[in-house]
Amino acid sequence: MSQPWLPLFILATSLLVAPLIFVLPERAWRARAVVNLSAAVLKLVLVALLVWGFYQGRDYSFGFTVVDGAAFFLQVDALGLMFAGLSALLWLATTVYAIGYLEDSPNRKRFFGFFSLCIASTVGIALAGNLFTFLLFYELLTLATYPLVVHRGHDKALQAGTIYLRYTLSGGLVLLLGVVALHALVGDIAFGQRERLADLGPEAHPMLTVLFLVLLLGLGVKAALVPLHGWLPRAMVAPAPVSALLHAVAVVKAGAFGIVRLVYDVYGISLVHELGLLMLLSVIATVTILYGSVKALSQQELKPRLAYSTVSQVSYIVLGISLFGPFGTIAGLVHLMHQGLMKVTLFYCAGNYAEELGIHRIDELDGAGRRMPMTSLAFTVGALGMIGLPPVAGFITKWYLGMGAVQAGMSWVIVVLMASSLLNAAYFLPILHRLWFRHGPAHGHGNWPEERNLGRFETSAWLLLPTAATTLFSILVGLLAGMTFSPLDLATFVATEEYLP
Amino acid sequence: MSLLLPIAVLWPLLVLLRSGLVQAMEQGGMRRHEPRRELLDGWWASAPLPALILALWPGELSFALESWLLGGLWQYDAARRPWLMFGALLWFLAGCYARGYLAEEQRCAEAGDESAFRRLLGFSLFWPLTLAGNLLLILAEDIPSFYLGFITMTLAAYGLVVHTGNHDARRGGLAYIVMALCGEALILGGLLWSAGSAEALTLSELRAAIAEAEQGLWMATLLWLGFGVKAGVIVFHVWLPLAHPVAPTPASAVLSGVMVKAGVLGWLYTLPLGDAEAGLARLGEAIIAAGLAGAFVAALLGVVQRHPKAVLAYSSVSQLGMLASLVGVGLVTPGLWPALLAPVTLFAGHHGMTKGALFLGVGISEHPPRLPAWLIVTLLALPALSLGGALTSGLIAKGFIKEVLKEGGHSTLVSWLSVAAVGSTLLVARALWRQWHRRGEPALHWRSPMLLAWLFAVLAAAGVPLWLPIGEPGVPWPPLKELPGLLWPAGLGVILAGLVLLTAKAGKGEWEKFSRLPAGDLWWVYLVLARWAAAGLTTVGGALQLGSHRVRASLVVKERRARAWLDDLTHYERVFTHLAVPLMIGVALLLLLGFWLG
Amino acid sequence: MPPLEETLLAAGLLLLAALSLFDRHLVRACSWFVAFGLVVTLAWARLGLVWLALLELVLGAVLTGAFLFHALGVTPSVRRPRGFFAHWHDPVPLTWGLALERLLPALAVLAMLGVTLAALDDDSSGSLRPGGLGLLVLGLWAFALHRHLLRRLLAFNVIGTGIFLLLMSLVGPSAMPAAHGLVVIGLVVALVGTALGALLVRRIEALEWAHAAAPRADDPST
Amino acid sequence: MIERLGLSPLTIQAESMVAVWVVLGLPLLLGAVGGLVRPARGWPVAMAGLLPLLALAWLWRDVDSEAGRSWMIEIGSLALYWRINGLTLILIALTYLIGLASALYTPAYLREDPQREPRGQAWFWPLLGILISSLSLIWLAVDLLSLYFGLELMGLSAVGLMLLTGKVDALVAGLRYLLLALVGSLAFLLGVSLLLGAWGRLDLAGLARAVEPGAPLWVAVALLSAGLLLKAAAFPLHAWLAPVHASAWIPISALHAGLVVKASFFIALQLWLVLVPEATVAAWAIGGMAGAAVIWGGVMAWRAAKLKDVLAWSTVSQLGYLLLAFPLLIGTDSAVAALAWEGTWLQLAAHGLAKAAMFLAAGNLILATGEIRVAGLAGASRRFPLSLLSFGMAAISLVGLPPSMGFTAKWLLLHAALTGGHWPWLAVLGIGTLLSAAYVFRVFRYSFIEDAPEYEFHPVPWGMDAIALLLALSALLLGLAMEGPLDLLRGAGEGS
Repeated sequence: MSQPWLPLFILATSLLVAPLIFVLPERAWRARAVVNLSAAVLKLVLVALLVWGFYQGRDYSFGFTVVDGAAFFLQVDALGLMFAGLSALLWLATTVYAIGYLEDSPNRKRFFGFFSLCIASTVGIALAGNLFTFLLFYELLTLATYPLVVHRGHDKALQAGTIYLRYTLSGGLVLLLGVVALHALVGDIAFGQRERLADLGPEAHPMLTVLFLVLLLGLGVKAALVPLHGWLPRAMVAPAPVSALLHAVAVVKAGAFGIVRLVYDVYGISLVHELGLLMLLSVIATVTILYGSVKALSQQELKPRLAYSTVSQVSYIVLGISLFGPFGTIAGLVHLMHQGLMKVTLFYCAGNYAEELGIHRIDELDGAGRRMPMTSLAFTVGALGMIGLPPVAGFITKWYLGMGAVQAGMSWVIVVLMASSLLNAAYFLPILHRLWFRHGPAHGHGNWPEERNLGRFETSAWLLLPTAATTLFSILVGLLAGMTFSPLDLATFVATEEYLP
Repeated sequence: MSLLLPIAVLWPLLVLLRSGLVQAMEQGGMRRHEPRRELLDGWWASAPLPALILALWPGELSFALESWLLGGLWQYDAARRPWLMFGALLWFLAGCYARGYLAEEQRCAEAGDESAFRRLLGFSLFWPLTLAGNLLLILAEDIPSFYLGFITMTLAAYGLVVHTGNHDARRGGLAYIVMALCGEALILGGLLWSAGSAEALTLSELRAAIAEAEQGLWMATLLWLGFGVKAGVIVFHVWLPLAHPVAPTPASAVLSGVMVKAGVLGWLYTLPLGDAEAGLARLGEAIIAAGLAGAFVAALLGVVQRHPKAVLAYSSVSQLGMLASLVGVGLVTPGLWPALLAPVTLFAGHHGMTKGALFLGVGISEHPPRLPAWLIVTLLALPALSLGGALTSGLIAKGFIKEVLKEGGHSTLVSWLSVAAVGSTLLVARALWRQWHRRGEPALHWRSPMLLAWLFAVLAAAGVPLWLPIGEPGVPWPPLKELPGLLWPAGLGVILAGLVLLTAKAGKGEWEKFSRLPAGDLWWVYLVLARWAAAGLTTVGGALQLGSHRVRASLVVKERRARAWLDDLTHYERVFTHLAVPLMIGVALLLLLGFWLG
Repeated sequence: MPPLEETLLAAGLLLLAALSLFDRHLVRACSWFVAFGLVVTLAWARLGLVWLALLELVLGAVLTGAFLFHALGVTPSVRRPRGFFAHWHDPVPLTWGLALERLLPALAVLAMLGVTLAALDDDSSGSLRPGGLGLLVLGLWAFALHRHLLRRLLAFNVIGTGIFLLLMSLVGPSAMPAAHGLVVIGLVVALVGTALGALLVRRIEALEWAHAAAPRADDPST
Repeated sequence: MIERLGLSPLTIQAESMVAVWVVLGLPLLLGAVGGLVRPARGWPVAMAGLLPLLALAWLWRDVDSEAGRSWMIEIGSLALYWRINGLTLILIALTYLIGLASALYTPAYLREDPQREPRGQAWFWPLLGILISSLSLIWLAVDLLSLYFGLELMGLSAVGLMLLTGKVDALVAGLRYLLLALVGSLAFLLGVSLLLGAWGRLDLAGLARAVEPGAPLWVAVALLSAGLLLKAAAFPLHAWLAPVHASAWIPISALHAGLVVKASFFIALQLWLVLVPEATVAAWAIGGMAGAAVIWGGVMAWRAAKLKDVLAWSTVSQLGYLLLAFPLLIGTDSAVAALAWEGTWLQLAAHGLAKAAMFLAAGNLILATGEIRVAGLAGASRRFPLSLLSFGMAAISLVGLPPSMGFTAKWLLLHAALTGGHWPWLAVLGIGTLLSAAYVFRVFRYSFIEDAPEYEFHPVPWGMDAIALLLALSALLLGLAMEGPLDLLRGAGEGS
């Protein structure tokens, strides 16, 4: 039985909230907060309902023809569900965070409006059932994030916004060309109809290879694959919640998710393997991982360091899917969730430091663990997770990546993992050392750059609560990875579906 | 009863949580005017007690947890029992000792000294965390839990090493953490590779996997090196002499007594020792060679150290080198391993307890109790001689090992080990000598927990063969006729030490020249290399940065030029305005041409 | 061999058109244009297209002429133009090189039409067709050459007339109603266009005048 | 694709004739009434505007039942040929929509405009009526005489509307426009004359049967096309466009950019499909012009300093997309042509709606800030979010980002180009997208500046914003709901 309305409702919760927010006056922050939060909670509930229904074996799909040969098609599968769940969860957390973060700052209406649109597009990307629909929301995401990136409105932000657009619009164009070409070749392919391309036979392989590269180029911009990553560190000028969302779910992840879709649901992993493109993917991912880490090491400011860390980490997903075998798949998919949780935590923390103490540079963090223990603890958890240490979520990824690498016969990937772990440690542990073991203003040496006492606790509760929640989640999904409904479980489910048809 | 397993691991964490909460309440509440609560109270010291109780449990336990990581499986069996027992015991003793050792800081903290309070708080939090990690790694059977325990212990111990926060402590901490992380990376690589090759989730599967895998040699090498960092294999040993002297004495004791044993435990857990199919004999030979080299080199380096704890650290390196060579035997002669496991365990337990007692003794010699000096010296010398293999547990352990090795046909190794024992004796003699030099004024009350813990440790160390449950056949007492063979290295060591002492007395200045060698030997080489590498990287990075800046700048210039060019181009718009009609006719002609062409 | 009067008519048309397009004196040029319109009327009448002749007389000659003179600001009482038409000559100096260059498009159109007419290959013997072609070329040349708005309007009218003549010479009797319709619409459009242009020219001139006069007003010395 | 134009067979049905006359005449009538009454408020206009919409609905109901029809009207010995089909209906509906929006916008605009010209108001309404009627006639007519009449009427009324501001630069630009429009009509007339002379008929269906390739046909079509392209502001004949828009009234600019230039394009495309359906090389030549238009227009829009100039140049650029219809429709196989056919009309509608919305939104911004430069928009996003939002949504369609109509149109065009293997047009579409993004986001970039000096500003009435917003929304959201109208386009010729 097909129930088309639930995915539509889920899309609508954030899509329709945007005009509502635009209509509310700028000063009605209370009403806006209520609207935002209730929509976010509603979406989470609906997604939970969807997950439940999906496990019951219900089929949710919705579609109509837009033009001949291209349909708007929403469909729910395990992979999309994972991504939708992540975005719904993080939307709630980030909304709470943003309400606290943007207190008393101008243009909040605009911010929250586009913020909702941004999430709507992300959920759309998650639920998209074919490449056309995916493209639709993918481009919408670019548009919705631009006002968020330039939100501050100063020169640097505008510059970053311009660069962001240059990259993403060009990428979107390339993607559009690729998708159109695919349509011209075989028509509309719903995600999961892998046999369509495989049936074309070997004479179509050169064409398919070219198309794959074109599509990869288009998606790689958002996924920040080196050398298409230039926009990401610059986009750091955006407010912290935006960076958090941008890095954790929205933009970067949309690109990675697109690559996952491309490899598994459009081409099918066996076809990609047959075309010999997995090696290329893994090499790109490796270069990105190492380059991102090295660049992160040379950053002196907190957010750019985190940004380069994202460049590096998102490629774990690509690396995972490039390892031919169920473990690699699981690694890639599960990292989609894990990286989101951990990175969002780190960005929340960076935002907390900036808001409460005015800290932007790493060397200003000396002794901040004393002043802001909760935040610093959260940061520690996130950082350890990024290095890939148990029990934080990152370990699970690394474990499966390693297993997948061996399974795929690419043992050299393990060396990459080791190097990446060391590099991650090299740029995160000094921060932790500064936080906890150095003496700073909290010990009576010097002053914080710009201290504001935002709340009864170490900082405003609006900021602290989401941080704590995502921290807890990042630990729990790692520690209790074996539980049903955990990301690992979902990823395993997807992978087994993929490999045992 | 299998709940005892999680309780043993979780109890330290609960203790940690309690300390954290107490601290948070003190910070949050407006209770600053009241005296601070005691941080290292009885509850805190009780952290290893459940583990100790578990170690006394006679049966075997297993505890599975589906949803834990990738499927948790914790086991408590005969092989783990001795490790858990001496580990938990030493942790407990060191904990009690710490309450006395840090009493001064405690007083300062209660009086309102912020920095003392911070240090103490850190100690009170990192101690149980390290303990929990240590216990978990002993009890874990699934690889993720094992790795979790190992990494938790490693990272948390950093907090213990840098406790004092001074320059030396930071340097020691740096050496510790850098080496530890290199080790972690190697371990991770080895674990992933070997586990991936057979989709293994438990340690026993892992061993089987390595034995079967084609590249088993490389996996085993990675793992051996990775754990070797912790176990102080020569070349990787540099952190020990740097970290031990700066850590608080109880922390040094557990570091050297238990935590470095985690490396040995790692070898035992992951290497396919005793598996005839494994074909890792060449690795085994390399291990034996490296172990013996470590034993000798560390002895040579150690005797010229000045800080007693540094000397003891080198002694640990030396002893662990011997232990490593025994592990190597397990790979070279797999058939011998079942027999060798018991003496190895005994040796590890003996070394753990004895080294613990020795380290605790350093604190005692710095703050001697009000007891007769001869008694203290005797008590200090007892574990020292034991370590040299002359008395009690050391004698028995060495005898046991020799017996097994001789039966297995490794007489050469026995001789080498005996020679190495001379070095060990020299080292402990040097340590005692340095302790004597640095002895403090007797002040400690004889009922202080510090003293009691030490006394208990000394006694327990002496009696390790009596209580350590190493397995069924039990510890064979060396027959009397073997005694000379066993005792000569210690005797030779003592004599040599005496000679050196006399020489030193004769010409003081000459001796000092030798003592210039700083602790951590190779570390300084590494540091220089690292500096060079860093400088090189910085240069390269700077050049790249400059290059990319240049490229970017030139791109910006080009873009500006392009824009200017475009702006210029807009002037041509006038042409279109003026020539509209001719252009129209031109278009018509063009189209006509097109039609004509087809 | 076309009848003599028709040839004369065509030649007169061409001559008048050339005069109205290239006379340097604007009022005179407009006058020549009115004369040109009258001759066109004659031509239509000669072809037996009485209605067309009448329309041409009213629209093409009288009203268009009136608008042109209005644009110049010339009325029966005021004989000299004012404002920026006070200088009588074309603002852009004419040189032979420029003139030849601007002749090229006109010649291109001529060539195109020549090819077409040759291909159509009907036995038209009237001199209207060469006359029309000539007017077309003259008008196009003038249009490309002149920058002066009024002259361009004149040129436009001449081209239009040329096209009408050409059209009438081309169509057979069956298509005559449609051709009539086209010409009538074309005439009206030409008139409206001229009228709009003339009014615009006047308006622009008035505004420019006011604009130029404004700063002068507050300076008493000039 | 010629069958989709619905040229034949001839059917005569009286009742739909009435509806057609009502649709054609009502705007004229309302325009005359408007000229007399000169409404100062929006609501009477809205009430009156309902009437033509009702008439259109009537016509739609009459025609929708079948694929389309065409018929002959005899006036004396003159025979005129008209037709109605899905395409015509969509275009008339578009005309009415944009016309109505402009009409609704005008009273408020004139109230707000500080430099209004009271004399102009009286002329606005009749001219608007004439313009809309003539446009409807152009969509309907399939003989060259009616088309000539409609074209001239439209051109002259458009010139008249453009001149209403009465400012010097407007007049100068208008005069140039007038002259070029007249020259364009002359070229058109010359071409028509040649056709008439050669084959003696003007109805397209008849011509389609009668014509044979050769110099007369080619010269005639070349002249016709040149004249029409001049009127359609196709590169390199676009020079008159930007100056005209720079000083015209905003609603008139909206109407002009949205509809008027497209009428010439429509006629040209129709003629090509009928007369020279296989002229590939010439079509590629137009494709080359299209590419140049896209690039030149985009670059000029990007570098333009004034907001209105940006929009005007973007019209030049977007017309380039439309011109791609020639190479994609002329002489291509049926699969490519089918896609390009839909893409072209969708692009026409998308650009019409989006550009009209953009002009209206830009007008709001200009009125509110009193600044005509793009740089004057600094900080506008905080002060006039609604206007900027309308502008933005329309801009999305212009750039061709989803889910707008522009995207759907671009999708179809790209699909057509790829299916046919026409790589150059892919490049044109790609470059056009990037350039349009560049000039659109340049405007946004300014609007997001936070530390801008506070200009004097007064917000415009909400009604003006609402009109722009509705148009923009339709451009943005209809992109996904295009299957119905496209079906109408497809079904247009299947009756034959």
